Amino acid sequence: MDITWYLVLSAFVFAIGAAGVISRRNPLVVLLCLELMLNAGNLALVAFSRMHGGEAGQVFALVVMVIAACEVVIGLGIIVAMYRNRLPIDVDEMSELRG
Amino acid sequence: MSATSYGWLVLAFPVAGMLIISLGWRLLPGRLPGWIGTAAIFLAFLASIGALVDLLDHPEEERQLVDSAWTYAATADFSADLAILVDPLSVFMCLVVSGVSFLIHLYSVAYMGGDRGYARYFAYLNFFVFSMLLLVLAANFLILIIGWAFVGAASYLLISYWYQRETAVRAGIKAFVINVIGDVALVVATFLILDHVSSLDFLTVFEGADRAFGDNDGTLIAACLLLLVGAFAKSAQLPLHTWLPDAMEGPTPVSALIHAATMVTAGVYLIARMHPLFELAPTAADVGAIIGCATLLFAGTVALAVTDLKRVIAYSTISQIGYMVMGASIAAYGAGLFHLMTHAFFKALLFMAAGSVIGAMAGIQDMDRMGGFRRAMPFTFITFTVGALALAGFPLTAGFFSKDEIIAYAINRGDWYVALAMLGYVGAFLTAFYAFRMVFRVFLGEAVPEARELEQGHLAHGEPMNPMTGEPEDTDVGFPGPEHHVAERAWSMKAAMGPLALLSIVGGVVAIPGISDILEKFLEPTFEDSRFHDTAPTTGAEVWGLVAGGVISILGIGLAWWVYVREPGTATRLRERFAWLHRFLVNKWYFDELYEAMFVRPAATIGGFSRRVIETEFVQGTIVGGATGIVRVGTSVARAVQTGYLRLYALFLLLGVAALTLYFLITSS
Amino acid sequence: MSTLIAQIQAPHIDYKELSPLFALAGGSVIVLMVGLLRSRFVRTVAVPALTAVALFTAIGLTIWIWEPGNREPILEGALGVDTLSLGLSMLFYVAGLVTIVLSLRSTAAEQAGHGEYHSLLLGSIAGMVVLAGAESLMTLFIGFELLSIPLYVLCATHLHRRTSLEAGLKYLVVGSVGSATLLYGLALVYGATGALEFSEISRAIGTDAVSSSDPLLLTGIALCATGLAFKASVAPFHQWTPDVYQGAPTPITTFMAVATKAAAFAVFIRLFDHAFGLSQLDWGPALAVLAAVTIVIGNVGAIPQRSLKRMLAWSSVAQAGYMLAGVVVGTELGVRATAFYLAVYLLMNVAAFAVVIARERVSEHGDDLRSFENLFTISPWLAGAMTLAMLSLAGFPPTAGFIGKFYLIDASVGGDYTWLGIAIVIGSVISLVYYLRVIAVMFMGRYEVELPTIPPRRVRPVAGWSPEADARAQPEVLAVAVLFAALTIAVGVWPEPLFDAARDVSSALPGLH
Amino acid sequence: MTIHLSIVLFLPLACGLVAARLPGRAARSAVLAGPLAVLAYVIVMLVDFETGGGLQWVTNDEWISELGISYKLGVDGLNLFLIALTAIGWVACTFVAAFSVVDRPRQFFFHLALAETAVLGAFMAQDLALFIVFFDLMLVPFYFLIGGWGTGERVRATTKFVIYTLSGSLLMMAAAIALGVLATPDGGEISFALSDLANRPVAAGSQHWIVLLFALAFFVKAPLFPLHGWIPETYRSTSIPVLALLSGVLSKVGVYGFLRIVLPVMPDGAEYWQELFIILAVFSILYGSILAFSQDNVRLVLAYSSIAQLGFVVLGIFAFEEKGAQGALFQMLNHGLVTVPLFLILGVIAARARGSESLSELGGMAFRAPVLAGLFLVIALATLAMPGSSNFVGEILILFGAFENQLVYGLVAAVGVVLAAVYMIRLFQGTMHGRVGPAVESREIDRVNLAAIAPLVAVIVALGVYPHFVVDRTESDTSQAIAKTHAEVSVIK
Repeated sequence: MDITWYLVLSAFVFAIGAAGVISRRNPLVVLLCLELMLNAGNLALVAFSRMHGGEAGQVFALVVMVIAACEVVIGLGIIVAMYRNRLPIDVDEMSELRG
Repeated sequence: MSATSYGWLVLAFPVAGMLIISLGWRLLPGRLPGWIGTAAIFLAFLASIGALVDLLDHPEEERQLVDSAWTYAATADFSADLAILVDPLSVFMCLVVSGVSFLIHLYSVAYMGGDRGYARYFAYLNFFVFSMLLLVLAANFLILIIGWAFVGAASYLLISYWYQRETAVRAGIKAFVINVIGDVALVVATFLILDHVSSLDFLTVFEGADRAFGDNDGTLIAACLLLLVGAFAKSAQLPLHTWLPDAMEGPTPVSALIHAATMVTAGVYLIARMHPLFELAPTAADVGAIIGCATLLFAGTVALAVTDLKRVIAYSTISQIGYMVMGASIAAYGAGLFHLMTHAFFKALLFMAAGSVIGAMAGIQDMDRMGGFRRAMPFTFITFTVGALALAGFPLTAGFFSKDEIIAYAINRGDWYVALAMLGYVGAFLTAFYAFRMVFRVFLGEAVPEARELEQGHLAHGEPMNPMTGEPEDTDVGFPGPEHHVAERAWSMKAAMGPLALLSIVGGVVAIPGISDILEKFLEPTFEDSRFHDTAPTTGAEVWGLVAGGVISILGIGLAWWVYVREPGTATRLRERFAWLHRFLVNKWYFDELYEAMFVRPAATIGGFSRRVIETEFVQGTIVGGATGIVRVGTSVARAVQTGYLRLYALFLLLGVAALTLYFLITSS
Repeated sequence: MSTLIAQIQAPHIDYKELSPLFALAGGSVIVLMVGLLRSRFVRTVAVPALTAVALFTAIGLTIWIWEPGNREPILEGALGVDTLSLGLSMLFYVAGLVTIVLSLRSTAAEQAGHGEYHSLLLGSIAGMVVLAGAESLMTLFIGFELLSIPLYVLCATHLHRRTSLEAGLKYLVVGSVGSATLLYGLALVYGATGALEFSEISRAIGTDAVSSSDPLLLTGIALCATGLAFKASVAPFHQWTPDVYQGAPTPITTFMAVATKAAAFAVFIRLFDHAFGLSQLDWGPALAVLAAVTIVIGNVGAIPQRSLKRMLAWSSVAQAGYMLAGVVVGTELGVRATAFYLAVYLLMNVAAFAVVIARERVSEHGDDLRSFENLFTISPWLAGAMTLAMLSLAGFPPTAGFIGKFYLIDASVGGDYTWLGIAIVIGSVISLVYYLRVIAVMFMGRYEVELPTIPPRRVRPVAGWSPEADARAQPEVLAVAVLFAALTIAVGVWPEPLFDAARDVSSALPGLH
Repeated sequence: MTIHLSIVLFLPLACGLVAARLPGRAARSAVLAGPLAVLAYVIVMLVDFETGGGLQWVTNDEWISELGISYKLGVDGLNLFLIALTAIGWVACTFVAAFSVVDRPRQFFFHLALAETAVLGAFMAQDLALFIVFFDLMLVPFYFLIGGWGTGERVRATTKFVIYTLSGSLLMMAAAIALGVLATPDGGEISFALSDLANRPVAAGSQHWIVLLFALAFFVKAPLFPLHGWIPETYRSTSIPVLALLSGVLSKVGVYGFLRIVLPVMPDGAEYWQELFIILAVFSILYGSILAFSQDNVRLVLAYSSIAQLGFVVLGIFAFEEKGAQGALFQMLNHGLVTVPLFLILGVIAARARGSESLSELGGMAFRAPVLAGLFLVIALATLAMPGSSNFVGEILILFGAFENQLVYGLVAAVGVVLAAVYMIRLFQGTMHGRVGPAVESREIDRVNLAAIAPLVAVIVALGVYPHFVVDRTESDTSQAIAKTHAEVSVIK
């Protein structure tokens, strides 16, 4: 079966994630979208490793999952810290630094 | 001691005087600076005599001695030494210059007494004499130009000697700038000559000239015309004459020395010195002759109308120099230089006498305010009259012989030069008329209050004021200072004027047609290479010329007598009758106005334009402003994008990605 | 069963070469543990000391294993060590040490807990080392994230300052987008070449299988470039830089400014001049354009800034542009120049940031330009250090900055990118506006800045500010500032040693012409 | 005796550093020690100088082998007198500054000393890169000197000055590097030593733009129209001693670069731009002069006059003719020698006019200050290239050189001589002559300034009497410098 469809799918996922990051104001949702983008990468990796044969790509994908998890954790941590400081949970409110 | 070492001495003494006076000005008491200056010039005069004597020992053909002190500047084909050329011409000039200068120094000792800048005055004066002597002794173009510019500077300094008078300051800058124009012309001429003859030394150039240039060669004509420009700037010939009348702002002795006797005749000297070149470029020489002639007529007419005593004499100077230039240009070198000498005598005399009168008038120079000084100041009257006679060319005075010899030459040259001669006679008539216009208006007629006071034996002390504008001035601005002097009361002034009066009468003996030709003979070595020996008029012709000239001058004097003594009202009636002409002449043919409109105002306008438009709009606006403007725009863009919204950041990031990817794909396919 | 075990043969591991990494990892863990102890002494003295020890060990080990020439693998197909990675790791270590010193009195470390703070720092450094030594796309990504994730946290360690959290969040989100892009790019490259190891990739490119202008490959390269450009804050992926630099605690900003950039360029060099070396003709022009754009944007962006940290952030963007030029030309000279400039860049920025820290802790205006007014009269040494830093950044002789720029221009001209050299020059000219302004403020008293600026914000003093506290209260910061300023001069006058180092570094990439 | 240029070069800096540590009185003497020692050294050089001996007292060490930059110093006819000028100028100005009240004196004198080292370095450097190093280094002390001790809009002015100059010199740096790279033969070691570059010709095509960038830097420094935008503000707000050096000495570094670097190394490029540069020069002469006599502020009169003067220098250089180049080099010296005292005198005048520097408020000073007037007069006459001054020799040589192949441009330039007379006399009269100005309370010149200015005037006069002293020593090297350029005769002539 042709690799192209996998790629198209992963590209779609990537795009959806990107769109989410751009359009959503809630940091939690933004984090989810980031996950989507990373996973798009994973999908591509797996697909390619399947195409080329050999497991390197799949191993890579596993590693990425771990890393993605770390990122989310950090993200959540920061969100919690914001919450503790009674800061609005809204990415657009966090725009004091500019210019 | 050789002639050249005398030559160096001639230069050394004035320099020494200048340095002593200018460096020790605080220490020297009273009139000591004056005496030092006078002594220095007297020594220079003696040295010139020494040079003369030594030169006469040499055989005729070896009377052109060059001596060089050190290399002044030498690179590539440009090489000039600090060298002097001692030959009859230069010695003759040295004698005239140092001699007259000495007398004028003597005069100044008393005349300037009591002026605040006494020491400064004599330092300048010595500096001037030095420069003038350097000019006449120079052995190459570079040194000539240096002397040339130095006399210009000296004249500038002395014109605005009373530097707190606005008029004096303006006159100074005018004179200076016109002189610089002359200098530049000389520089360019020098280049053209150097370029072809590849030497700056006079003798070498004169040697090589005819080989380097064809007859009437274009370049040579250009060079000679440029030399003429230089000469005219110095000698106040048309159209560069406007500075000389204003130069009367200077102290009267200065007018006598620089603006009558010596500096202004430098142009004549230059033409005489460069005669080998001019003879190769007759066209240029003719231009010189014509302009000289035009000038003498123009100045003569103006002198008829002007009422400021010093300015009348100034215009007569311009006119007389016209004669000399004409003479030198038509190869009448001897005659021209002869007139130069006699003119130095009587014109200096006239100025000194005028100075004495002005002293009596407490600084007033307007002839309309003068009259009847005959009895009050007999000595001044006599000397002034003598000067006037000589100026008018009254038979047997010095001026009589010199002027008419020039005209005789012109007649003898034939064809259109005769026209010049005729115009010369017209000028002579005018000269005679305005010369005695002065005499009659100042000394005869109704005695003015100042004159009567002086007869009572005390000198007038009017409110010190600017003789030109008539606005009052504080006394230390300039003449008349706290005290001022008349010849009758100051022996040194008498001592200076006496000899000059004598010379004005008998000065002609050095060249009386058929009787004596001392001058001709003496100058021979310099001009032996001249092509125009055959054009020299015969004695008979000269005698006829003299007769004609004598008649004309007597007629002129007679007319003046008729107008100003016999029928006093005539002048006013004529003025009313020919008001337009009078206005034209009084305004000196509107030359100043013309230049104002042609050069001064345009320059100012351009300056203003550049300052306001080019400088602000282009240099600051376009270049600087443009650059900063671009940066400003960039800045505001960068900041506008930097909104602080991370969603936008993400957006831009992804857009960047898209763009980059697209670029890659496009280039790859 | 036994056959099964026999089939798995562990990859060859060279522990000697790996030792610096161990030092860092171990140090990180130990520090974290020690940090748990309650005693104040332990937290404020022992922890930093231990961190420093770890770093010094790493440095020592690095020197021990330093040898020019081509690389030998540590971990088969995952990690390699060569002078490029080692040389740049040195920069990371130094940056780390500096950060420790600068953080001694910082409230950030207080609030986050010294243990965590320092161990995160070490972790991030370890990430950089991995990144610099990465042999394959996978390790590259691991290093990339290992370097980033601790930094996300460190940015936000000023738990009670809104801007700090904001910086953290922004960095996290935008950073993750960057990493995702990078990942996707890596995936595509993998897809195009079928290999993860750089050596195989470079071998694959150009063979008939994969043409050097294969769209898939190029898209991958583009995406990788984006990811790295993001870390190196190359325009148009720079936008996070000013905000994060300004929001983060200044010691961390210092660390990010010098170390992160170095790491990013390490991998830039590795990936583009080694792995994708053969398709340089394709990506060269694109990156060149990026470099030029970066230079311009960075410089014009810095002009209106009143906050020194922000200004330095923008300037760091510009500097990234300069260094990118060295990468673009893809010559050995270019690599050398870039490496050299990275070192110089560290010196100048550390000096500058140290002064900023010294000021912001005592002045009520924080890092605003105002708190530098007449600094020379208040503390000549600080002013002197700042002046040298600014002059060096602006590229005046006889500072290191001048030599660095000279070197870069030399490289770009030599690599037929003369116009890029001109771009560097023009950028430097623009940069004078803001660098000189700082000097003017310090020496020539207050005056109004001409270009449009953001209205000055009244920042709450970062550390416990009291009127009587002043610059001399923090000798270690002063020392760092003066030391590094002095070094800029020293290198400027006698750059030979650094040149030798740079030559070694470039010798790691024998493929280059 | 052997002369170690490095000593001459770094002596001032050393003294400056020492002075920065000493207490007041001692500091002053230490400050003066540097320039004086340099001056002494320079006098020895002048005596020792072997005419036509090419480079002398050469120091040549490796500096940055990696970049092919060598630490090579040397003196020949081209820079001998510029070094002398630097020494003299610095002595005079440091002297005046040392005896006047300066706030933060140590800092001030340190920068002054650093500046001298930088300028000397720029003149001595025989390696292109080294030249650029010193060329840029000059800006640092002057940035502080103008910004820290100036008046009025000083910071704005100094920033503008530095940015203007550096934008020029950085482009020059790029060009220089390009030159070095292109000149390096395949497999050869890159080198910026001028002697090497001169023997490694670069393709004419690349010479064109390289020369253009060099010219940009030099013209900004000189300055020439239209790159003089920094002039007005800088001149207005710089303190007098600094300004004297800025205008008298620094402005020469650029044009010197033409003779030292551009003409010998890139003759084709120079020829390519000859026409344009000559036109620029001539225009600058006229433009500068015209602006000079339409200014009211005395400083600006001098500012624009120096534009005109340097126009002459450039004209002389690009005439590609021995006399011209010779005159240009001589004129650099002369202009420096008159400009320094002119500005010092300007300072004296301002001190007697309650700081006013506008001609409309000045005047009539000669009345109470004849000595001041006398000195000013001599300098003014020298400035307008009065025959008998060395300026005249320089100018006439330039003009002759120009006439040789570019007659028309030469003639236009000659007009500038007349204009010079106008603005200098106007300046002299406006301050010294006429009615006593409203702002003036005239006093005689003070001892310090007299001690600084009188020797300079003496030098001016001496050179006027015996200019061959300079011409003789510079001749051979100047003709060397332009030897490679063949001036093609312009159509008019």
